Amino acid sequence: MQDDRELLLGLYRQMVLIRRFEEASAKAYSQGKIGGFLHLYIGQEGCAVGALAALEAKDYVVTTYRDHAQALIRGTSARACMAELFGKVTGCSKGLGGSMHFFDADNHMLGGYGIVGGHVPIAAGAAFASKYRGDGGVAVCFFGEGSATIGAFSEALALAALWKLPIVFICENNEYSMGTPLSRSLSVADVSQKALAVGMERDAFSCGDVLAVRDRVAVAVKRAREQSLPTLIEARTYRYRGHSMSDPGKYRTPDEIEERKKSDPILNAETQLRAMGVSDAELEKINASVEAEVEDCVRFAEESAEPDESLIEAFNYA
Amino acid sequence: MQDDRELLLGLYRQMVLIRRFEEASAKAYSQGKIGGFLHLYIGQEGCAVGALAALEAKDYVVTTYRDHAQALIRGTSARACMAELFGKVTGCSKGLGGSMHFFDADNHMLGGYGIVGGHVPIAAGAAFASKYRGDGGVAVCFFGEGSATIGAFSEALALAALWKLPIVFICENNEYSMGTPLSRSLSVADVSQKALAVGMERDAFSCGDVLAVRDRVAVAVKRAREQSLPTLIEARTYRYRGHSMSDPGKYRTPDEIEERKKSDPILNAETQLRAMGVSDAELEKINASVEAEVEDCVRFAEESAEPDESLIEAFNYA
Amino acid sequence: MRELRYREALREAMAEEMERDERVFIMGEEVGHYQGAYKVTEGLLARFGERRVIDTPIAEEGFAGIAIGAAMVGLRPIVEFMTWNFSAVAFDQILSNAAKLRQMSGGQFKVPIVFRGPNGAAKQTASQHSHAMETFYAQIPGVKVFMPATVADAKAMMKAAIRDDNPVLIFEDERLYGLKGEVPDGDVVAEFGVSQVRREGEDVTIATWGKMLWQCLDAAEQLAKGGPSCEVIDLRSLRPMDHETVVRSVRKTGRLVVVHETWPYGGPGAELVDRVQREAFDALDAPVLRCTGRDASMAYNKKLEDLTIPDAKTVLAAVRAVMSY
Amino acid sequence: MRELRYREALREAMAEEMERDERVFIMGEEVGHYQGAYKVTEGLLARFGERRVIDTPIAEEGFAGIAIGAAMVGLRPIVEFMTWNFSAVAFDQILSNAAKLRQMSGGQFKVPIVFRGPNGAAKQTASQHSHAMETFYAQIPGVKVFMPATVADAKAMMKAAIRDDNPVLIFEDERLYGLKGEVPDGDVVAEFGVSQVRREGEDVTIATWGKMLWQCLDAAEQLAKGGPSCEVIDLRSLRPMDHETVVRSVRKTGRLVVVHETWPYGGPGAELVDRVQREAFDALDAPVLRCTGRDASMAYNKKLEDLTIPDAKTVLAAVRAVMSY
Ligand SMILES: Cc1ncc(C[n+]2csc(CCOP(=O)(O)OP(=O)(O)O)c2C)c(N)n1
Ligand SMILES: Cc1ncc(C[n+]2csc(CCOP(=O)(O)OP(=O)(O)O)c2C)c(N)n1
Ligand SMILES: [Mg+2]
Ligand SMILES: [Mg+2]
Repeated sequence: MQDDRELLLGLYRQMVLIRRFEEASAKAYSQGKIGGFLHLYIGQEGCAVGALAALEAKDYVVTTYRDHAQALIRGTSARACMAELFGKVTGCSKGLGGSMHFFDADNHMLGGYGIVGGHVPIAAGAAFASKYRGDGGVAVCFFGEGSATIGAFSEALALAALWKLPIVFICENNEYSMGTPLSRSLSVADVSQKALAVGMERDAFSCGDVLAVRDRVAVAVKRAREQSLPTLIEARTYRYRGHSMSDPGKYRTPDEIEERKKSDPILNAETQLRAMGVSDAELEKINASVEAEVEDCVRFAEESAEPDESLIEAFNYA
Repeated sequence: MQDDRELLLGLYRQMVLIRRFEEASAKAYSQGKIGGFLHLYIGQEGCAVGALAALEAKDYVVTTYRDHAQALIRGTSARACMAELFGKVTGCSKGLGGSMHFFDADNHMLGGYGIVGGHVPIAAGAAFASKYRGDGGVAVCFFGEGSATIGAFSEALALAALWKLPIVFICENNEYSMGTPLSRSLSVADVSQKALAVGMERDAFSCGDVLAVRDRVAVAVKRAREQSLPTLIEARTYRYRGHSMSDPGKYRTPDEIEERKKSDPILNAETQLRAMGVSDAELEKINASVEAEVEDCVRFAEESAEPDESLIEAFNYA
Repeated sequence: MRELRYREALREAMAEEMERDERVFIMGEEVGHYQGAYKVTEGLLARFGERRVIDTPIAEEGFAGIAIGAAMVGLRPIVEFMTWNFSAVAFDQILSNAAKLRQMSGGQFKVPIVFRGPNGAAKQTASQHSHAMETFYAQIPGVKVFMPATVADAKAMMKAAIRDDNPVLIFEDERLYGLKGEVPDGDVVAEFGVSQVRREGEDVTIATWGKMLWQCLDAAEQLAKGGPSCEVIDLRSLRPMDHETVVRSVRKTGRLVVVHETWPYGGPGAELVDRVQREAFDALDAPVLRCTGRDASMAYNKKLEDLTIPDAKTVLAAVRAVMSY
Repeated sequence: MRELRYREALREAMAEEMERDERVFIMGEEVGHYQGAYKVTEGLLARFGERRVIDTPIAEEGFAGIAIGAAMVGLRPIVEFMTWNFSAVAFDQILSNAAKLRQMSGGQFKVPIVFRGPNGAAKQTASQHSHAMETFYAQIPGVKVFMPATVADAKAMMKAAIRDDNPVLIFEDERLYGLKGEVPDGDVVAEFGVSQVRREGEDVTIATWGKMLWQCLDAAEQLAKGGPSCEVIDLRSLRPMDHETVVRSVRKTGRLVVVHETWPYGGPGAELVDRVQREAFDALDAPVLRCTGRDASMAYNKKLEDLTIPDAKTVLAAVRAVMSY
């Protein structure tokens, strides 16, 4: 129980950090300090935080353009993340990648990718490498439910199943692919059914309870690590914001959003923590430390230097 | 019964024509009269002949590079087919397409394609057009079991399921993809399981009995025509020859081939026809007429003119 | 003459052609209910219904192929790529099917289809979302390529593309969607392979296409006060490409700068240089110079992005270089 | 010096590098049990086992991506495309991932990977199987491109590609696999971006790459008796491309013909013309001419196929044309 308490406190802090970080980035975006696309994870925090809690440092993470959470969880500093959004050279991709392309080699964060589905084989490749080397590593790949129709996804799934790669595919089913609801992109009710086509293990659950997410993903991670077998998971979740900052999100009703907010993973975790005896003061302390961290990272990002012109060509070749 | 007898006689003739035609083409290939790739359908005749017997003239057919059978069945003359193999301007693609690219617009043969899986969306497009126009047409798409891992196939499947297109996907599972046996390309036992990923109707059967093939495909065609619903079929079959003429086929034992020949669709049909009271003389007459047709088409191909140099650019634009 | 925005001109052309011809329909991601990711198709769903304005799942290879199949049997699809970057996953469909079907069927099938969408950089969308993809596609025999730089062209080219019996690729530009310009009344349909002199000049020719036209005109304007007099040519159609207009201009000016956003290596830019040095060899007083995007993937940082693609300043530098030869 | 066949040279290089470096492995369709569709990988499965010689299902986009991911985390994959035509379905992986990963990660990741396979026409394989795909790939910053025309280069380039920390694309040629040639002893590793004069001459320079080298040498030989004296340059590496060697040669000869199999529009051929007219403007006595594949999809018929790609005869015609200018 004490273990769970400490664990949940940690996961709670991660979720709050992601949310505050992204709220700050939304603000900076509206101030014109961040450009390009900015896709927020707000509402979905339970998914990545729970899932990555099941990993070890040697494991690999690959995700989409909606990638801030994964980097922060893996250990990329809020400073490096915010600086990246600001396009500064102190950013986790030196200001070259931007919101969609957070990378952190040290923390085995293999990046955020902008081509829907194109990153899924890459994650399978990391799993392949772990198996090739026999290092016991596992790869986790996140993608949206809108990606479940694209070829790269199904090819990666087929190869992972055939070659028994140690990977966990996690579909972040947030019900929408831009403005397209599930019903218009998917001919089956549940993305995990894609596993049936390749004889892969599967699971499906909601992400309101971050500990439960951790536990369910841990089963798949164990299967990968110990039996070198892949799993396809559908993690049901919801994004409170538009697809990206430029999406007004008119395709959803306020009612729907309010309804979904009732299973907010952060609120849920607070309730659980209180039930475990955590005091308001303790929670406030966490929130205050997160706020300080976020304020600090914004300041750091503002004050950091831009990448030099020489970086335009510097990294095109090794 | 009389109906079945007439029907089977017709299908028998088609199967014999395909086999003799391809034997003649193999000979011409070894004489250097045919170039490029030559993929033979010998052994698999029950599949295309049975399947296409379930179609109407307005329906569309799309297939792979292993496409001679489909063209012959749809009504392209043996002359136009053989001339195409010989690269003559009298060929069904004017000698520009060759063995892998038989086309016949009049007979709604939308072609043989060389990129594995790349033709599957095209077939779905023909089905889409029939639905768009409401003309009651159905598309049938053939592909090998080796194509079941490629993205274009799964995208076409997903879209056909989502949009309820009138199409029948027929996987010609001949156990090998070039030298790769099923076990090394597929993580499930049965290609029709791919339908589970998209909630599509499916079926699976062997092709030794051409009438049975016709009946099973007819169910799917009816589903497409009347309910505008797609079906994925795994049609189990076997090719007696190598992947193409340049493949010595060392990956299979003679025993395996002999074993498979026991369910030869032509032999089977002969047995059935005899049981229906067809005399040896009648069968011989058919065989003789096929042989004459094949001899004639080879002569025609030999004597036909080559395409003029002007055809190099003539058809790049309409 | 009415004034429209570039995106409205595209939309109006599609709507008019859909009215004219029942076989024309549009498919792509978010083209319907969402009204288009960049609002090019706004209102079309309400007007033409779900049968003809079709929202697709994310499956570019699949729906590009479906459109090709539909075109083979008589329909006239317009396929929107949300951006041309995403066409890379449908590359094989365009290269191996759309471009080849007519030829490999011995002329039996036509593929009347339009592939369209925004192309090139678009304000810090970074490495994977900033390709100027015409550099690949213009090379393929069997397709035609339009690059509308003006509002009038947006409309006239879209109409031409829809009516053409071949696969036509239209490379639009997100940074132009809001551009206002005059559109002639009536049924104006662009010709393929006709470049246009957008500004007359005497001393140097600048040839370009797409959005870069505006950078070139800007540079020419700046030079008007005292600098060399620039003739600016908009290629408009990259395949077929009308280099003759450029050759004619070079016979007058003796100098040529080719300006484009896409990478420096190969592509339509090098192709134009090749043709002009061949056909205007004696007329050239200096080598043809190019002012291009840098040979690098696109950085997110705004300053670096701006430095990666040509602007009036780099065009000016290239003009000065060619003049000082 | 030993004599090997081109395919053996490729194989020997792969085997030597696999011996040297445990991280090197090869994957592709039929590379193992079948011994390679064109027998390039013959014997490697027996020698290195299934862990390092991996037969893949038909899923180019999937296994290209898997190789990229594996390369990011430290392995050094060799990916065989059964032919480069099929890489079109993996185009996005090469364009958007392999070529960009280092840049978009701010230099954190390397992608040491070799993509290889036969390229170009191959005796009547017709429309969809005859592309000379280097025309697309050489344009992409972030990749390197080798085109070995000789047996020695086949080996030395393969070794260089495997040892390089970038994605390297090797365009082989089915029509060269059986070619015999000398291979120097020892660990010879090719340099990137070094063209080579394959035959010296005085009157005209012919620059080419890949299989066309042999057609050019043939034409030069034919001209040796009485015709103009041709200097033949093999570009070898298309990205980076060493045009300086060509420029130097043109300073001597004053004339240049660029010969390549791929389509006439754009690509490395136009790129070379662009660079040479720029850097050898004053040295050129005639425009640079090109002798290229025709602007058309490939016909199956042998006569038409032969007419579609350059041969000694069309090279000769181009040389005569440039001489008579
Ligand atoms: C191949 C490709 N096609 C289209 C796009 C444009 N696009 C970016 S995100 C997106 C929606 C993805 O939805 P989903 O997979 O559900 O992920 P979510 O954004 O909901 O997390 C689309 C269509 C793209 N990036 N790549
Ligand atoms: C995308 C692509 N990759 C590879 C190939 C090379 N290739 C041609 S046929 C073939 C095997 C296909 O096997 P299968 O699908 O089972 O069909 P079958 O030949 O058995 O009828 C391969 C690998 C190709 N044509 N296209
Ligand atoms: Mg989603
Ligand atoms: Mg097969």
